[in-house]
Amino acid sequence: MSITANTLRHAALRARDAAALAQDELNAADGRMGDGDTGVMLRRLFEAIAAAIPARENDIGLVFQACAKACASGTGSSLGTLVTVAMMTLAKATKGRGEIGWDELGGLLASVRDQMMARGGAKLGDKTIVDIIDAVAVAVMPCRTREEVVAAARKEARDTLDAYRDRPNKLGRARMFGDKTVGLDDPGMLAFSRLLAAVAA
Amino acid sequence: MSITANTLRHAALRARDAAALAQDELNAADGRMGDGDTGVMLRRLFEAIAAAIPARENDIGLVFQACAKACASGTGSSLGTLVTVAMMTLAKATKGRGEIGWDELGGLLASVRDQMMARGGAKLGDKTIVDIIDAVAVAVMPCRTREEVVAAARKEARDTLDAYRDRPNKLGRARMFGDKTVGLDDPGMLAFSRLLAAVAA
Amino acid sequence: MKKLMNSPDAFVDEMLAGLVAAHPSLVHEGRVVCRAGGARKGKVGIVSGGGAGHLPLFTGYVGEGLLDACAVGDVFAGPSVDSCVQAIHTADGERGVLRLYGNYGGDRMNFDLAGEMVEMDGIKTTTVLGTDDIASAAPEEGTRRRGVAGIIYAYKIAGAKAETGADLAEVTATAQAAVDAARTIGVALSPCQIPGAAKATFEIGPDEIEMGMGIHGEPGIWRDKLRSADDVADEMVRRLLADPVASPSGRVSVLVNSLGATPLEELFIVYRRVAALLKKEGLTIVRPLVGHYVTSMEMAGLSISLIHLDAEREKLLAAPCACPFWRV
Amino acid sequence: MKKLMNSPDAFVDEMLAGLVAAHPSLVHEGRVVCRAGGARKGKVGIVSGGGAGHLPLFTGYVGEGLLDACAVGDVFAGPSVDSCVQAIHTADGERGVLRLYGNYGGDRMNFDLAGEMVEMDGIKTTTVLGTDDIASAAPEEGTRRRGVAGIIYAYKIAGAKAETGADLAEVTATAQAAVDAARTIGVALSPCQIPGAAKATFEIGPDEIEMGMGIHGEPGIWRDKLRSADDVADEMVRRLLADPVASPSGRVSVLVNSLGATPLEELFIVYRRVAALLKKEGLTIVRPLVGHYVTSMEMAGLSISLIHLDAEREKLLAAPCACPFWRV
Ligand SMILES: Nc1ncnc2c1ncn2[C@@H]1O[C@H](COP(=O)(O)OP(=O)(O)O)[C@@H](O)[C@H]1O
Ligand SMILES: Nc1ncnc2c1ncn2[C@@H]1O[C@H](COP(=O)(O)OP(=O)(O)O)[C@@H](O)[C@H]1O
Ligand SMILES: [Mg+2]
Ligand SMILES: [Mg+2]
Ligand SMILES: [Mg+2]
Ligand SMILES: [Mg+2]
Repeated sequence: MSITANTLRHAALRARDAAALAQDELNAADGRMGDGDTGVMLRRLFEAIAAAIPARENDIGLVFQACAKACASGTGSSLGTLVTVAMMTLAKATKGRGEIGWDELGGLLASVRDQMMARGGAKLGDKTIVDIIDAVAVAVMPCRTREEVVAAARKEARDTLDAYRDRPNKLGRARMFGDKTVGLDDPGMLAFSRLLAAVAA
Repeated sequence: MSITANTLRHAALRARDAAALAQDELNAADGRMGDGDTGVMLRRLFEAIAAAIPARENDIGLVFQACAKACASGTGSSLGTLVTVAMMTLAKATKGRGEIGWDELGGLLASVRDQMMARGGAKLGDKTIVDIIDAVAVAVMPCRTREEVVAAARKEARDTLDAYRDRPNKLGRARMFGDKTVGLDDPGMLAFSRLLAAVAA
Repeated sequence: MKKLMNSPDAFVDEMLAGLVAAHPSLVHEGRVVCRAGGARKGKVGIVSGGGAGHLPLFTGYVGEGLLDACAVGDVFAGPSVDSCVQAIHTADGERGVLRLYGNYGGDRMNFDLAGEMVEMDGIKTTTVLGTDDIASAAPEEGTRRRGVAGIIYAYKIAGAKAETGADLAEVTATAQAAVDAARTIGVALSPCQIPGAAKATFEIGPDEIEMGMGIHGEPGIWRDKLRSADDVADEMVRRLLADPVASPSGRVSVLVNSLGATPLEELFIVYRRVAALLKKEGLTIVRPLVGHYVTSMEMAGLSISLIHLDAEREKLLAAPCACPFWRV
Repeated sequence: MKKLMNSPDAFVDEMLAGLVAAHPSLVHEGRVVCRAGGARKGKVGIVSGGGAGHLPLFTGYVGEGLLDACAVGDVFAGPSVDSCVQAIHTADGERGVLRLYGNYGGDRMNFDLAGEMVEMDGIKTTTVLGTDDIASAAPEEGTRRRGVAGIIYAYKIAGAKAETGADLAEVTATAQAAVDAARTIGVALSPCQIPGAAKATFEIGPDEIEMGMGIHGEPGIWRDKLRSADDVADEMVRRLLADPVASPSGRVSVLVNSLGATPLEELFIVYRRVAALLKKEGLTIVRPLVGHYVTSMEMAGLSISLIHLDAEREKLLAAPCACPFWRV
């Protein structure tokens, strides 16, 4: 079985519910090193995405494009824009496709990572959402089936959170807090891991 | 012996020293019901008066006029302006005179009181400097000699302070404090009594 | 309340030095600020003044079509009689001088004394007192009301009238009518501090608002928990409209004014509601003003002023004027 | 930090509603504000934008001789990509659009994305980033510097250039040169609070000042006991003048800007000193600005901006312009 527009529809609903559940946790995480709005922003964003997904569209690229559109009008926060970038990247890469193999996911995530780095200027190791996407992209690269992808992605997300926890944030607002961010999860990374856990349940 | 320009010169020096000594006490009194500047204002004012008094002038009216001029440029505070009014009133009333009898002092103070009321709009009983001037004016009215004036004035000033202490201020900034001014001396009254005590020593 | 200053004693003089350095249209001598060109011969002069600490009031409104000169005192303390005399002399263009300032006891004493003094020099003067603060006394006691932000409408209207060549009596009547048609009410959220003072001008709880407080912290009508901007605006507008004026024309100008620390963002949130309320009452708003026009240094809060316009006032309000803080 | 508002979520939209209600020269659609007349055909458009909470920046500078449109986000959060797209479309007069805004990561991502999107619609765009905050990075890393108050000089100069009929490349070059010639440094005395946030944007002791802090509370160069206005001004001017510029002409404009709660009185006290210092350095000051130009809501503090002028910039600075908060 491969990824279709329907897979995306289901994933979007799960992501929406997960974002709502994680709102307070993410706000709190961002409050420790930023302006405390990651959770509320993400909840709103995924509500918009879930509402915008076309019910009958089969072209995966067009589905992602609808998601990108919803993001673009929904937020101006850094993470929100990075999600927009991700959606646009995926839209371009999958335009005209009715299905995608699970073995393509690693490559798609890698191009999301690259576009996010190009847009946002983050480097690997800055402790941002980019690092967790990079790690998961690399981890799922050899996977061929949904089961393999899910297992590898979930494990890698957890490991990456753990690995970065005791390193300082080096980008954006959080950078101002310097060594005070040691011991804390980056809110963007945490958000990705929560969404992933829901989508890959 | 009567009042001459020399009497005024000596009085001005004593008032200046008394104002300097009383500065902190008066600031504190004003601080309880106003903006805490009565003392500093009065010190500056009487420094200016003492400096402005002409050394060789015999015309009492012209001496007072020099005092009035010094006041007019020195301050814009309410009490400062009332002192200016007092000086102008005395200047007009004594113009051309080389000496004044001690028996005339009550009448002069009464006209100072009237002019202050006309200018400042205070009524008797409002607990302002006007009330203490009124009381002293009435008390010295029957006096004929310096000794009589000094004794009557000092006693009346003390009595008036005591009599008003437990009444509320009804004018100016202090009025805003309402019943909180009960138990406190009005800073203008207190200032007059301190200056009087020094001049009448 | 921290202040960027050098010393409390130098506060006012250094502020005036900076004001005229930044605005070459103004000059100052001691505590008097006037137009760089001096008085215009043949024009009725208009002077104002009062305590410092209310910028742009008073000195910021000296300029073409507005004031000729201002006398200022220390922060929140009246100008000296001499400064008042000097301001009147400076403003004198040989057609008389209107003294147009807020109704405060100390200022009145000083300007009155000054008026008598200059009369000896042959300068005719008149007085109009700003009395727009509806929270400071009942309508029946209108002449006891204090003057606050609404006075800038009187500056503008009387200033434009004087530029037309009107005589002293006409300018005075126009100014008085403007004051009579202006109403203001303020709310305070936090106090300010007089330079050098040991404490703030008043105390107010971290979640409190006071309706009707004056620009020096004079007590208002009530103090309570902070409410929504719309609720506050509603009550202020209701009070302003309930205050009787001689002959309302249905056309008004309105000024939403920051007392200092309250930012433009909040002024616009309030203005949005004020405009809607006035519209609902059938009133047309002409040339609204939103910003810092009459402040109390770093006090947080705002005032709303309303002036009812007849045809002449509306024309005079639209007449050209130029000062550092208001230009038409 | 009390706020007169109705709800944190409505803060920006209600503020924009009030802004355009008070200023008929502006209209808004969602989070985009533009000139009431719309884009002028044949003129290069200039758009700006960023997080709300800095009034008069950004939206207040839309008008003749200045900006064509602005996109704003929530308080201290960038505008959405859609708003950026919309602002560019609105500003498009068929000769291209300059995106002129402060150098902040989020804003850059959004405006860049928007630029690519409108290119598909055939609109040519360029970018100039405000990078005037000398406290935010060393001179060698000039392109990493944040944009603060000095950007209004770029608005004015690029805006005037666009009105001359210059093409996109020329307007862009002029804007870039203006940014390159502008330097700003700020000091903060008290924080502000984002509407709805649980606490202030930063903490600072009751007797402390921070040199070099950014307009969102970004950490500065040092924090210490409050000093005299002259000492503070001396250090700020020294730092501004020590920062190398390409070809100083000896003529500068200077902006002494309140970050919000700091009143005009203190700005003028500081300006007085700044003017004296610049004069002592042999510099001539042209068209100084003192007031609230770029704020952080109720933050206390001020910034000083300096722009070195060549003949063209001086002429463009003097060209007519009209927006609600700046008129020449
Ligand atoms: N330029 C960037 N590149 C990569 N990730 C970023 C960047 N800026 C922000 N992020 C991510 O976004 C998260 C913060 O998101 P959010 O709170 O929504 O943004 P904001 O800082 O605008 O309030 C950070 O934890 C980080 O993971
Ligand atoms: N209008 C007035 N009539 C009579 N006395 C007045 C008046 N205003 C003030 N005073 C007197 O002046 C005193 C306050 O003086 P001062 O502190 O110098 O004035 P300010 O209130 O301007 O700071 C009061 O205690 C009162 O006695
Ligand atoms: Mg955040
Ligand atoms: Mg006092
Ligand atoms: Mg006083
Ligand atoms: Mg944010």
